[in-house]
Amino acid sequence: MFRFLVRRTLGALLILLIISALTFVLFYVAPRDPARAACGKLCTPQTLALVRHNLGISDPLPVQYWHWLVGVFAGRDYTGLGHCPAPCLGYSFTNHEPVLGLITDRFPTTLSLSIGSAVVFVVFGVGTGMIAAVKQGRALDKIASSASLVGSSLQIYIVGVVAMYYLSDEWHLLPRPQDSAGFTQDPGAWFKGLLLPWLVLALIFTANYTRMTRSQLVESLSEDYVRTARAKGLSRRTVFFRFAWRGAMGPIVTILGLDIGYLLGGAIITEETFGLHGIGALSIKAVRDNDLPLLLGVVLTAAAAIVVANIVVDAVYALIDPRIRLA
Amino acid sequence: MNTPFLSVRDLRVAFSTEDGLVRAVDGLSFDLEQGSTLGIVGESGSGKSVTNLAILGLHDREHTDVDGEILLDGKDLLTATERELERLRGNTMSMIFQDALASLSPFHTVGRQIGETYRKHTGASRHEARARSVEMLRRVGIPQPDLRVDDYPHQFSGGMRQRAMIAMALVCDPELLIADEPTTALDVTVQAQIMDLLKDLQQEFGTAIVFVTHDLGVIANIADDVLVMYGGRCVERGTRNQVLRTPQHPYTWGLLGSMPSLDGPVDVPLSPIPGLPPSLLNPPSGCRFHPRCAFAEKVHGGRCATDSPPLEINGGGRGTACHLTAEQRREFFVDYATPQPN
Amino acid sequence: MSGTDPLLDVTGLTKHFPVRGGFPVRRTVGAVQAVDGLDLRVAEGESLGLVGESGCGKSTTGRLITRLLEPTAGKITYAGQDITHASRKELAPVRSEIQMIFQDPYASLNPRHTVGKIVSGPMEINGIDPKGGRERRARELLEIVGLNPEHYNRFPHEFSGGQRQRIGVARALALSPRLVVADEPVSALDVSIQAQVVNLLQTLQRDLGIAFVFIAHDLAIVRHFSQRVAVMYLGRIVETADRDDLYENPRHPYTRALLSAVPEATASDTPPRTRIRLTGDVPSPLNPPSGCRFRTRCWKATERCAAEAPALVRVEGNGVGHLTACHYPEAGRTMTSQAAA
Amino acid sequence: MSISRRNFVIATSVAAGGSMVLSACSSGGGGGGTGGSGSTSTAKYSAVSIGTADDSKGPAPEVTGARKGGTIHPIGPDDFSHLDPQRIYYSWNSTVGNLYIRCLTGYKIASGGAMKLVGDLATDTGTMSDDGKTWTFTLKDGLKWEDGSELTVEDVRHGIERGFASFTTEGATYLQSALTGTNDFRSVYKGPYGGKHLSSVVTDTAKKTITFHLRTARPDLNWTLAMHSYGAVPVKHDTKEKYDKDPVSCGPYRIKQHSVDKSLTLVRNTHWDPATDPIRNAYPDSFVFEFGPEGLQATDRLIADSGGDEFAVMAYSGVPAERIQKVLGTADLKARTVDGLLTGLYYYAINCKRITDVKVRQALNYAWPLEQIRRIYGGPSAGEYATTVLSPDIAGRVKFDIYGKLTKPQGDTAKAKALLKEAGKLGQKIVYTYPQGASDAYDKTKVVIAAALKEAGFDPVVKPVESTSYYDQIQQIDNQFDVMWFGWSPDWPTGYTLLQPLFDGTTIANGANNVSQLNVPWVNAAIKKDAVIADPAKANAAWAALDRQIMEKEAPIIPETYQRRYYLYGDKVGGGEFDPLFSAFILYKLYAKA
Repeated sequence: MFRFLVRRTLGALLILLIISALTFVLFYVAPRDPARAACGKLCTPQTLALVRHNLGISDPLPVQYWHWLVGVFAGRDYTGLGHCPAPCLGYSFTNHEPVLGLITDRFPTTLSLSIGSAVVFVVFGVGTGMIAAVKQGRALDKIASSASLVGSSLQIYIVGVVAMYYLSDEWHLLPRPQDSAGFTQDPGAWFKGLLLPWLVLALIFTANYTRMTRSQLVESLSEDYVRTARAKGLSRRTVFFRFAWRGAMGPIVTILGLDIGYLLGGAIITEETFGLHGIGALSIKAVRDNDLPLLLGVVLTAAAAIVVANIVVDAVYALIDPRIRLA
Repeated sequence: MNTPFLSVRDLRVAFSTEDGLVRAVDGLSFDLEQGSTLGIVGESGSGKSVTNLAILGLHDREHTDVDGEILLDGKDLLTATERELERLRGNTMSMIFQDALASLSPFHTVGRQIGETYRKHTGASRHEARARSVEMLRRVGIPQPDLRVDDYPHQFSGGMRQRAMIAMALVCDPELLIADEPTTALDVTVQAQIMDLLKDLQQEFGTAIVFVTHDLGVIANIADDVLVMYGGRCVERGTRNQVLRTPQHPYTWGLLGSMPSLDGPVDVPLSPIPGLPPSLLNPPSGCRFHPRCAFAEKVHGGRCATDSPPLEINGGGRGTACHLTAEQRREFFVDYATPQPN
Repeated sequence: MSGTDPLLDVTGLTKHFPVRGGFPVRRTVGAVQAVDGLDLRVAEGESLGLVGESGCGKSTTGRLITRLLEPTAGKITYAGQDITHASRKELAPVRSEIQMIFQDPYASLNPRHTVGKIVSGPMEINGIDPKGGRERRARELLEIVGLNPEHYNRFPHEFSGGQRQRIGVARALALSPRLVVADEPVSALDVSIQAQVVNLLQTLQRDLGIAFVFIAHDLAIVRHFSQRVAVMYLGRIVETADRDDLYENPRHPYTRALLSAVPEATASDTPPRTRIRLTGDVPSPLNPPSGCRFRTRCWKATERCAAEAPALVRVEGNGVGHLTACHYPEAGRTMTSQAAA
Repeated sequence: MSISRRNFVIATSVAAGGSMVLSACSSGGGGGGTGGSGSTSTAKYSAVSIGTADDSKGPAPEVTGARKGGTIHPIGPDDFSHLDPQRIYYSWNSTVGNLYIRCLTGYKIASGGAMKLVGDLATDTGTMSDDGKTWTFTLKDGLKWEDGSELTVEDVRHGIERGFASFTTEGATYLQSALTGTNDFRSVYKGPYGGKHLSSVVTDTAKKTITFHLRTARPDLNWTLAMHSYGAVPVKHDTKEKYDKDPVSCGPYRIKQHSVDKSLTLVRNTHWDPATDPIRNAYPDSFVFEFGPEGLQATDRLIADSGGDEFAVMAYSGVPAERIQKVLGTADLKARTVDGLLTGLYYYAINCKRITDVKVRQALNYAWPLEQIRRIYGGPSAGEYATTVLSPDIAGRVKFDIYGKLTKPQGDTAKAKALLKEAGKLGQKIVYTYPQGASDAYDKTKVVIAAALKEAGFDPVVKPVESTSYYDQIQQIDNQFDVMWFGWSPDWPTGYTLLQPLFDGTTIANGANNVSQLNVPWVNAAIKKDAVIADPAKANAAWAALDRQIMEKEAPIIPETYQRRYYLYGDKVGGGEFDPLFSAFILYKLYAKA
């Protein structure tokens, strides 16, 4: 397992490097000039040049990228803003906040949003999937499958806004979702604050998990070793959970890992709908403000989340199914 | 005659599918004594495997209706509750399958799977169950059983997996073992080893065995009595020698004629049974073999196509379901079967 | 064995599949020695049986002969032309003369093509237009293999296993080949259907004079079909001879053990043949035993067997063309043959 | 916000205005004509004056019914981009700047919007000499920083000198150019960190005076000094680039906590002495800004008025079009609304280098369909027709309507066609452009514009430009456009800040704001002459006259609208007033009801 992790981590670093270079190039392809924003109303060419110098974007592209790279690995000194320690992702063009600080400050919101909604769609999705599989073909199966299908076709920004309007504003059942109450200080408020976004975000994923769980369980229930287990006299319940469920778990864990990796990159629509300040909201700001360091930071966070999710998923899959040998 | 250990009376198994009712087993009866082996032979679609699953009650109740009678030690399994069946399965009666790799769980070690059955029926501790598993693995001839007990099925070779499955089936010393084509997927040398193993275990444990296969050679080697199935029905029964040396039913002749032998004449072509196996959705009327039977028109009044011949059983359990008279059978058998030595 | 030039002449045929792994860089760490120095000859119109247990390399040999796989070493000569490393272009003329029949009737036919297209496929690919058109030729072929020509526009899923195998045979005959490699053509079929296909192949060989390499694990069927038989064990031929010599006078311990393990349907009251039971399983081709590869399961193996691999030669007491690769070949004839004499 | 003040004001209100629902009839109650429906009197901004030394004495006049205590929650879409005074130029940053920054002068805003320039840190609005080339101010007593240390003239000078540093590129540049006589002022002086002071600024700590010696006469310098870009900064606590994170307050509130893009909390600055401050009241104990909700979200929360939003106010994102009718139509919501005209003017600049014939430019003015355009923006509630360059909030602005746009807002195509025939320019090709993607309103207005131009005998060609690179393209002097949608807002309410940047021929350059590239000798001379008129009243009258002459003789632009914006506040909030200068709430007048 260790060798597998080492090899895959090296691969991951390479991927992140390539993505960062690509983002750099793509940023400068766009016709907009980041310096104009900080140049004030009467923007004389001299001021513009000074701003470019301050932002460090007056050097040629490769030099800029090299400085950025050195910053990431060895830290970097900025005139006036002082030294930025080793994993230094630079300072945001607009508010000169350290990008790493912005991301670590926003990540807990995205993390709690992703994990929370993951719990919801796993419980509901897999739950209904199991019921549908056990009660295959009968009414309950049809209801469970179609209900989750309807759920997933709704759009966050409609359901979210309507839900928020009624649940928070009209009936005051739930407080307005906001991420200010950190988990540690006040878990109660944190939970109530994020309950609505969890439910709404989970809506989309539930159907996938219902359908997938149902088909995986139906398939593994028809496996020979399940029949052997019953031939050994084990009860239906034991057979279901110890054998059929174990067989179905592999693919579900894989998809779950990838989905969480995707969510950790920032659920932009959900964060916007509920006014949550997660990585998603940060990425919108980065794009709108032409903020290269912040953009790089956000893109790399999302990419890292997905790449790590992939590695974890492969490792977990090998734990579930002994037949798989990690290269 | 004391009551037979296992007796199946007029067993019918039918599946409801989208295209209609599939009558896989259509009135099958047989008995099995303690310590003896009944060979059930038949081609695919003859209903042999369905019978096994019916005995263990493993059919899906919604889509299958099973009726008739299956008495195990006097107790009718068809009316037993699921809980009662669970107590019997793996304890009093157990089953081994053709493809051991698919039939053993890939997620659990061999030792755990064997121990599981033992613990379920004897309430033994995990430690005792493990010791029992090692013991059983040694008994079925697996080298270094104390090491291999912690291996997974995919780490075993074909032959060893089959042995592990047998160990699992016999761990609670069952009185009845149902074997569904256990050697078909094995190479001939390994197949021989497994058959020897089953015969030794039968002597040692006195287990009654129902051995299902399509290979008459395997039947000849292991079965005491033989039952030939075609289209969900029994067409011929008797002891091994009776059925193999003096077969009465044209289908049995056809099977024997289709098999090349190691020392028979070579230049004479095989005499196969023409046509295709019967469809179970709308089986042929009357005797289900009549469309492929070379002697159907020999029976006057074309009764083969109209009414299905009953299985007449004489005293010794010998029986055939065919309208041909005994005289006609003797005469046709002689010129049909190629000259068989001895 | 006819003295004339053999249709197919294979010497030292070897195929090793590389096994990759290792850390941190993936490289070849071993090789599965599927076929390891095979010599065999097939004359025009002759049928050679290739028999052995799973993992002995018989299917790989079949794929090497039809050049679906490229050999690691050795030479394959077909009708005087060396096709060992021939490129696709060079193989073209030869390709139409060597055809193959596969084991699984369900997987070897394209479910989306009609029977007609399947059978006339080879003609299209090789651009051959028989007189009277391809369709007529295809219908003719269906008739030859015992199928109703009206089935021309039907799809494979509408046929039984046996019928599909016949379609496979018809496809193989489309280009009137001189050599057909049949890889376990009947082992997936029921006994009665099996016999029908074996009879069909026999009549085709007799009438069309096609040379066959008949690969199977069922010794009885191989005996029935082939004039000469080669027994393989772990990538090597341990014994090859004419049919009667091999079945009645097997000299190699493995052949003897194989024959004794086959369950015979002709139950006779006389005591069964000398029962030889091999212990253990076929070793892994990743690192086969040194010297004679059968030594780990042979009851009379000695140090010499481990040190020196026995050559495939005509040992003393063998008929013409009867070659055995064993330092201590078995003596005398088998029980059955004595009884028959 | 990242885009410059001008774009910002335009972009946001465009977003607000632009996405107005195309309501056929004029919205809300109230008659048609110029009187905006439901708007209070339109003339309320004409009163801009200069206050006396007495006006400059604190404390600020009490807001009737106000009470101390409580917390106000402004909700805005985005965090403040800068808190360092020398880097504040956007009005969004100025709304919070009012609470902790003080400059030499400031505006005392009476209820109803009348603005009076008074001395803030200075005892009065300063004394001008040498025809506007020299200005002197005296500091009041009792001015303290939040840590209790005394605010001296050195701190005021330090604020001015920081405007030259390399990191304050976002701030205003008027004073720096006036002191050094060149726009490239950083090449003359590099900021206070080199140990050298700016020779043209003389301070006398004993007498608490500070004197500015300008290279060019600037009679309206005291207005310029009211900009937050020239706020004082304590020499001892100047952390240079880091000052932007945690500025030191000399105003009624100080910054307690700031979590970027999420929230900003200000609490009372105990060392601020109300007696020294004629402008700011300080009723609430604290302000807690919440960043994130966009216009629609913030409006809905204010409408719901629950869960703590009773103390909230909309900060800088106005009520969007979708909610205008609901807000103006419901009595209790309307009672919690403040509205006003945005500073500045929206217009269509005519490229005088390509359209050289004045008659054609006048024909364009006649033909332009203002009524149809305003209807697309949402009718009268969206704002008023513009007919002059100077916007209503400019001191001394005189309203005139040369091209009869108020009588015939739908456009007089017949007169336009006649003019074209007269000039022999029938079928004149006109290339019209606007920012595409900023809002869908312009995709609709282009249709009515093209129709009107065709009817008037022009050959209109519409070529929209992607909104994010719109300004880069139309500010190229060799662009291929004839008529360009544009907008401009002044930095302080005098004629100079509109006419000079838009029509001074000498400023024409790539990236400059004289987009119509008007370069007429008599106009350039008039601007130079009016800029140095010392007496404010005379100067204002001169600017108003120039406004009329330019529109009459040159018609370089087609004025469109003065946009109106609406803000909602919670029902527990009192003292809501519309700030004519920064188009938002005047935070320091708000109070929290019991």
